[in-house]
Amino acid sequence: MSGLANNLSFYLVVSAIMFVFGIVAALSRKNTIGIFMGVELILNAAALNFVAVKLLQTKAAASPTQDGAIFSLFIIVMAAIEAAVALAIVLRVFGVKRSIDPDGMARLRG
Amino acid sequence: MTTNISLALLIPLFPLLAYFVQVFVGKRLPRMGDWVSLGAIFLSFVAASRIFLSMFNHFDPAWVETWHFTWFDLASLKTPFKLEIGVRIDNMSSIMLFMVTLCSTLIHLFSTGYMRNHHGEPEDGYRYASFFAYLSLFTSAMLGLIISDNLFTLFMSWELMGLCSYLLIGFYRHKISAANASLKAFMTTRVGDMGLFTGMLMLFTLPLANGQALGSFRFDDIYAAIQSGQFNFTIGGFHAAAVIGLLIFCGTVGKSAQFPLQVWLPDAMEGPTPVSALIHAATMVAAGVYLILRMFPLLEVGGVLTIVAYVGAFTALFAAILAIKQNDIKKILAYSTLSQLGYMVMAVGLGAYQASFMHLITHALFKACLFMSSGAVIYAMHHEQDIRHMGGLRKKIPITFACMFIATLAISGVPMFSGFVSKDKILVAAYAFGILDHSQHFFIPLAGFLTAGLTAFYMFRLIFKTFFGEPHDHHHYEEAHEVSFNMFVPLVVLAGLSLSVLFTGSLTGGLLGEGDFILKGANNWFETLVTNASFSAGHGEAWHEHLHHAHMPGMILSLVVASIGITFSYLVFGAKKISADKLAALWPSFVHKAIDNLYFFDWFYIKILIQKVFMPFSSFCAIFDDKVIDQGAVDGVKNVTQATKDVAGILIDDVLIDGLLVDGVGGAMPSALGSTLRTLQNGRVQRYLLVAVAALVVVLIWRGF
Amino acid sequence: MKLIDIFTLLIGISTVLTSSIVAFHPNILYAAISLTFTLISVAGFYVVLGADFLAAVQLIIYVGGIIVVILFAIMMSENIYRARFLDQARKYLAPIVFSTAIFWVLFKLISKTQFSLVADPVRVPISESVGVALTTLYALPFEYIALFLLVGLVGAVIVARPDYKEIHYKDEGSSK
Amino acid sequence: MNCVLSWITFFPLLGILAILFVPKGKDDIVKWISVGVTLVPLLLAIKLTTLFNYSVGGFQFVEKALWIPSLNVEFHMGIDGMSFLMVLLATLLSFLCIFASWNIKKQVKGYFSMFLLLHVGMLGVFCALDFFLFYVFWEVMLLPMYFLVGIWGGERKEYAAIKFFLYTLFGSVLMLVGLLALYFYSTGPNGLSPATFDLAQLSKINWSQYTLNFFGMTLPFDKAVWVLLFMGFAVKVPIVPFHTWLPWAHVQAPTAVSVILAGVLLKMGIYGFLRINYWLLPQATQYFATTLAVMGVINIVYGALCAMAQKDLKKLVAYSSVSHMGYCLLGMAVFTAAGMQGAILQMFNHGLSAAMMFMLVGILYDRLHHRAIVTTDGKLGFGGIAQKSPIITAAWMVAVFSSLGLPGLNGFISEAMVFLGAFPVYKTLTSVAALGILLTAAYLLWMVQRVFLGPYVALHKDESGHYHPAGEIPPIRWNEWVVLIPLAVLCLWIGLFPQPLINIFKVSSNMITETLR
Repeated sequence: MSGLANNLSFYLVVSAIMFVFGIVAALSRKNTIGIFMGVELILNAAALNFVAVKLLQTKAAASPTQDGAIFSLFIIVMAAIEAAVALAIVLRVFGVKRSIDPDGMARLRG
Repeated sequence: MTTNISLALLIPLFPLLAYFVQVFVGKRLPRMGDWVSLGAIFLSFVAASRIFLSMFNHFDPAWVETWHFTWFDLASLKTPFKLEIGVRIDNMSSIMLFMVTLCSTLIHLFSTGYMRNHHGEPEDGYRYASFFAYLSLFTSAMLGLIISDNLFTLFMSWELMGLCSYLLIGFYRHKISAANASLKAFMTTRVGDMGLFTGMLMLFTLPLANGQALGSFRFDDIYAAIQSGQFNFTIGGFHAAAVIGLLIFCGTVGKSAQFPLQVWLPDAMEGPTPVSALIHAATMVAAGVYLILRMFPLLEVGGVLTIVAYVGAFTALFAAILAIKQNDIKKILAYSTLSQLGYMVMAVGLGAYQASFMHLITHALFKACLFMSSGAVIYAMHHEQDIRHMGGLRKKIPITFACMFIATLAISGVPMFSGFVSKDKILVAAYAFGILDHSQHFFIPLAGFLTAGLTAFYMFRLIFKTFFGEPHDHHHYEEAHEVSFNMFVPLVVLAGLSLSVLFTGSLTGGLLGEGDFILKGANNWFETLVTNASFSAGHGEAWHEHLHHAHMPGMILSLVVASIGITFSYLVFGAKKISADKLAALWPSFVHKAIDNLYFFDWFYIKILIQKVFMPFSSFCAIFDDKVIDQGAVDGVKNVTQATKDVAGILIDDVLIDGLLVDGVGGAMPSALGSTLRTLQNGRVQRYLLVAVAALVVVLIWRGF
Repeated sequence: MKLIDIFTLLIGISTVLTSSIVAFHPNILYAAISLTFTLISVAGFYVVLGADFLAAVQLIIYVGGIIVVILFAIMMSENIYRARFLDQARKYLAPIVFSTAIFWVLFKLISKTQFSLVADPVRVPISESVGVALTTLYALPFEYIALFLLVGLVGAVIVARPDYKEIHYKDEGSSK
Repeated sequence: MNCVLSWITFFPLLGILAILFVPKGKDDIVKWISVGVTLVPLLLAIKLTTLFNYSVGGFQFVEKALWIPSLNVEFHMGIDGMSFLMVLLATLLSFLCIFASWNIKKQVKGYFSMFLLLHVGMLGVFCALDFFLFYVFWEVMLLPMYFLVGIWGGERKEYAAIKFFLYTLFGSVLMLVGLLALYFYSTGPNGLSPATFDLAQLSKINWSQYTLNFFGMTLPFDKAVWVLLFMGFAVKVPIVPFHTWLPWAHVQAPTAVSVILAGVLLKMGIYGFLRINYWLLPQATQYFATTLAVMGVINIVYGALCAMAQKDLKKLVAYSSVSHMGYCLLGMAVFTAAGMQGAILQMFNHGLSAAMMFMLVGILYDRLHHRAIVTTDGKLGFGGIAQKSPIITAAWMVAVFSSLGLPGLNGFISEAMVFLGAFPVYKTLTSVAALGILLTAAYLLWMVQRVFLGPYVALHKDESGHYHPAGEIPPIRWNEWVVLIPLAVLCLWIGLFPQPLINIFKVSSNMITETLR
């Protein structure tokens, strides 16, 4: 084991912590945007794992293409779409209800 | 199928057709279709007369024509089971058919007047049509009962009559009392019917002495089995025929309103008066007696005749006592009916089935006359039924008075009238049985003779209070007028039929010896024809011997008690030589209390048995069902599930049902979803996520991490 | 310990701290700003891991795009002058229990697994190889995600668009 | 006429498909489509009466195909006389119920789709000859029922629907265990290979040769499985301790669903007993016969007593169903020709009269918006209806008297048959059951007296739940006529000429009886 920067477990643990905080945020936030931010954390944790494994794990590193980076790229694009749509919905709901408490959206009619 | 059988099949069919016509198009026909019912029953009457004449042509006690077919057959190769039904015409049913169709025709005719108001318009619109529909259905059922050659169709007709009785008693349906009375009548008779039905089940299914079940309800098969001694086995230590016979007798007790199920008949007077005449005096209540006449051999073999006699005697005496204190004209007649039915049942119990049947017929005719006369009085008095408000009516409604007087003479047992002949035969039989033969049963003749005296007394009380003396209600009195043609013709016909000569062929009932029979070739035709050679001798040879000896003393005694009754009644109510109040004061107060409360039967049945025992028990069951089984056991289990709901409940309800089934199957109804599963599925995104995470944890841990 | 290791450690600490603020800070605005730093930290990780192109994308799209959109959303949906950004989460218990459980499971998993690590990882710029891969092997997914992005953006525009008809109708109704 | 049973069973699926494409708001089209797709199975079933061979006890119109090869599950359908009678009943009532639900306003498309799905489940249960298929149909039926009660029901529909669901699920799960036990043991020593769900093959195995070990106890296999299956069917019948879902479901369900529930679904329990328990496990059936008879008598008397105390009209009718199903149990527990056929005929008859009664309760409810014989504040909720609506009253009378066994109407025939069959075997029990006749008359006529007779005091319940005196009661509408007339005519027809109907199931019923005797 040569140094922290080359220690895969470190990255994995940090991303696990991010993931867990993301879950906590998504589950406990009273604000829809808060939930959304939690989801962003979860996505970033996953993306980080991809890149770390690609660089440091033997079999993954042997692959000629940059798979980890491409998957992370896709995740970022997904996150961008999600952000656009989710925040549009949030604004729309707020316009109707003057609140973005997710429990207030339990009713499906406007 | 002989002519008579075809005719017999037609007889109940005509009124049945009339029923359907009346039900569906009755109110659209001219005159609300009363002529349909009347015409139908008249056709039946014609057919019945044809059979009646054919009976005279045969003039053979053993004359019988039967025809039957298999109604339904459930048999497989190994287990035979079929139900045969059919028609049986013999002397008894011919006479009965004639009587019922005649009475029914006259009562239909009477109803065309009675059920209209004084301007000749039908009362209460279409109800007039329904009235005739029910009458037709009733007549059809009664006639079906008479021609039945088996207990099964007899029972069916029996129940149908119960239905018609129910509908007709409750005919004035805006009255609570009428509704109560109809329910009471149906339920009380149904109690008896349960016994009858159980008896029928035993008769049909129990293995007889030869090890085979009878497997038939036909009278012929039953008689054959009785004669070959197949009923000589025991049920629970008792003679089989006795058990079955008594159970069947339960049916009679209910239908003919015998002690202790007599409570319904007086209340049944809530119905229109023609109904009281037809159903609750002339025909339906007599059907109970007809049943035990049919099943007489079974009762005889079982040796339960004495019990039957006691039930009849009790009913006769105690109903007569009740009749004395009544003031409602119809109630008096109702108790008198009870009492006379008691006579008939008593006569069957004494083995004098001919006398019983004869009394059935004569009673039907004169009681129909009495009821319709009372109906005419009520109609004339603008629906006033209390005899204390009447008086002096003989001048206003002379024809009605004459008819009612004749019928009263008949019921009181005055010679020359039909009641004398039939009642005399019963009393003679009672005398022979209770005094000469078995002196320990002295109660039966005692009750019989006492009742005869009381009958004369209360019937003449009715006559005196209604038709003689001063009018008590001048307003009604002035308005009273003789009823119309279609209402008094039936009275006249029935009054004419109350003459004894028609039944005995003799003006004096053979009192002066064989020579005075005026209808040649028909000497004492009734008893001759009804006597059934296959019925054995009631209470044995000695009894027959005694019967002969009893003839003269019995007749004299009955004449004496009747004249005492009439005289006494005249003194009290006619001439007013004796004060009725003082007479009443002679009796201790508990007697009055008992009579006023109808011997506490109604109190016991309704206040104790139903309200204190039965209804609380039923409520207990319902509460038990709701609180213990439903909420305790079932919801208790559900509460356990509730406790684990956060994990498992949500998982099943939200994820499985909601996600898979509903979204999968019923995607077309999102808002419906919301309302159904609101309690389970709250629409909270975070909760879904929580469940997903929880599931992930569970899965991971379960996989061994 | 080399410089890069210290750098990595610092980024790690920063990530954990800022993401914990995202999860727990009652003020949603602070959480959003903290999320910015988390995302910058993740970009730092990408740099450490030699994914230069990805780090750039992370900074441009996430920090430059998404975070700005989030902040806008917060500003527009909450009344800024009344400082109602407070977001006290009500139910921490179940989320924390489950999250801890998951973390524990993940940690056990990571610590127990024997990774076969590359002895000397080569950190070379990846932009070129990513570009080649996206136009050759991953061409179809790339097109697909592009289409997806387009649809998502158009959808977002439609959803967020104010309903003029409704407003017009309402005005008519109130004027009566 | 190939695959006629499949046509009868699955034809309504076409209706569901068609309904999905009906544009919103065209409710009448949805209703007429439903009428059409239920009429076709009815006509097919009636056509079958001419093709059916009445002298054969075995299965006819058999369809057989391998469905799931890996489990040896077959798509095996066929009818004998008994199931044919049930097919007739179910197709008839489904057809009539479309008219009974004519004034459904809410979610019309969803309602009728669910109803047609229910039809598929019911008919499938009566036609299936493969236990797995039977079970699948059994469960298919559960789902639409749950929604029909839960969405279109009354005030406490969710509670009723959940109760129904949990009860039935409880029964089904036990049944599933029994089903699997039979499946896995069917390969046992001198059994079949491979394991099968085919009822005909399962019935050939002598199940009493196996034993089960259950927590150290050694249980006879057939009796244990009998009890498991019994629980599944007992919930549906319902037999007394498992019956409390029924009043709830009935009271909360919309009219047509109550009609189907009473008319067909309850019969499926009895049908299940006869088809599965009696056929596969005859020795266990004989062993439990007395238990079954005792339960039947308890059902009769207890149901009647509970009905007596009910203050809700529909609950009263629901408990009367519990009571009437007792006659079926008593009749089939005795293994005599009359008893068994009486039980089967009683199923049909109760299907008619209960359907009619629930329809009539619905008719009153539509007009007065409540069902309380006695309201919560102790007043009569109805009273003297006969004066205002003689036609409704007349229809009630037919239903009531058919139900209480008045001769000339259908109920009497089957009850008399049951009693005639049961009396030689269980004398005391049958005599106690005869009390039921009395009690039935008592509660029904008492109800008639309070609701229809006496002075006119009928109340109307408004939206806010307050009662106030009702004015005129609207006359019967055409769709209600369509439901009532066929039922009334059939009641009368069976009461007078039962033999044609008896012929349908006579031979197959006697076959069941003779294997058990």
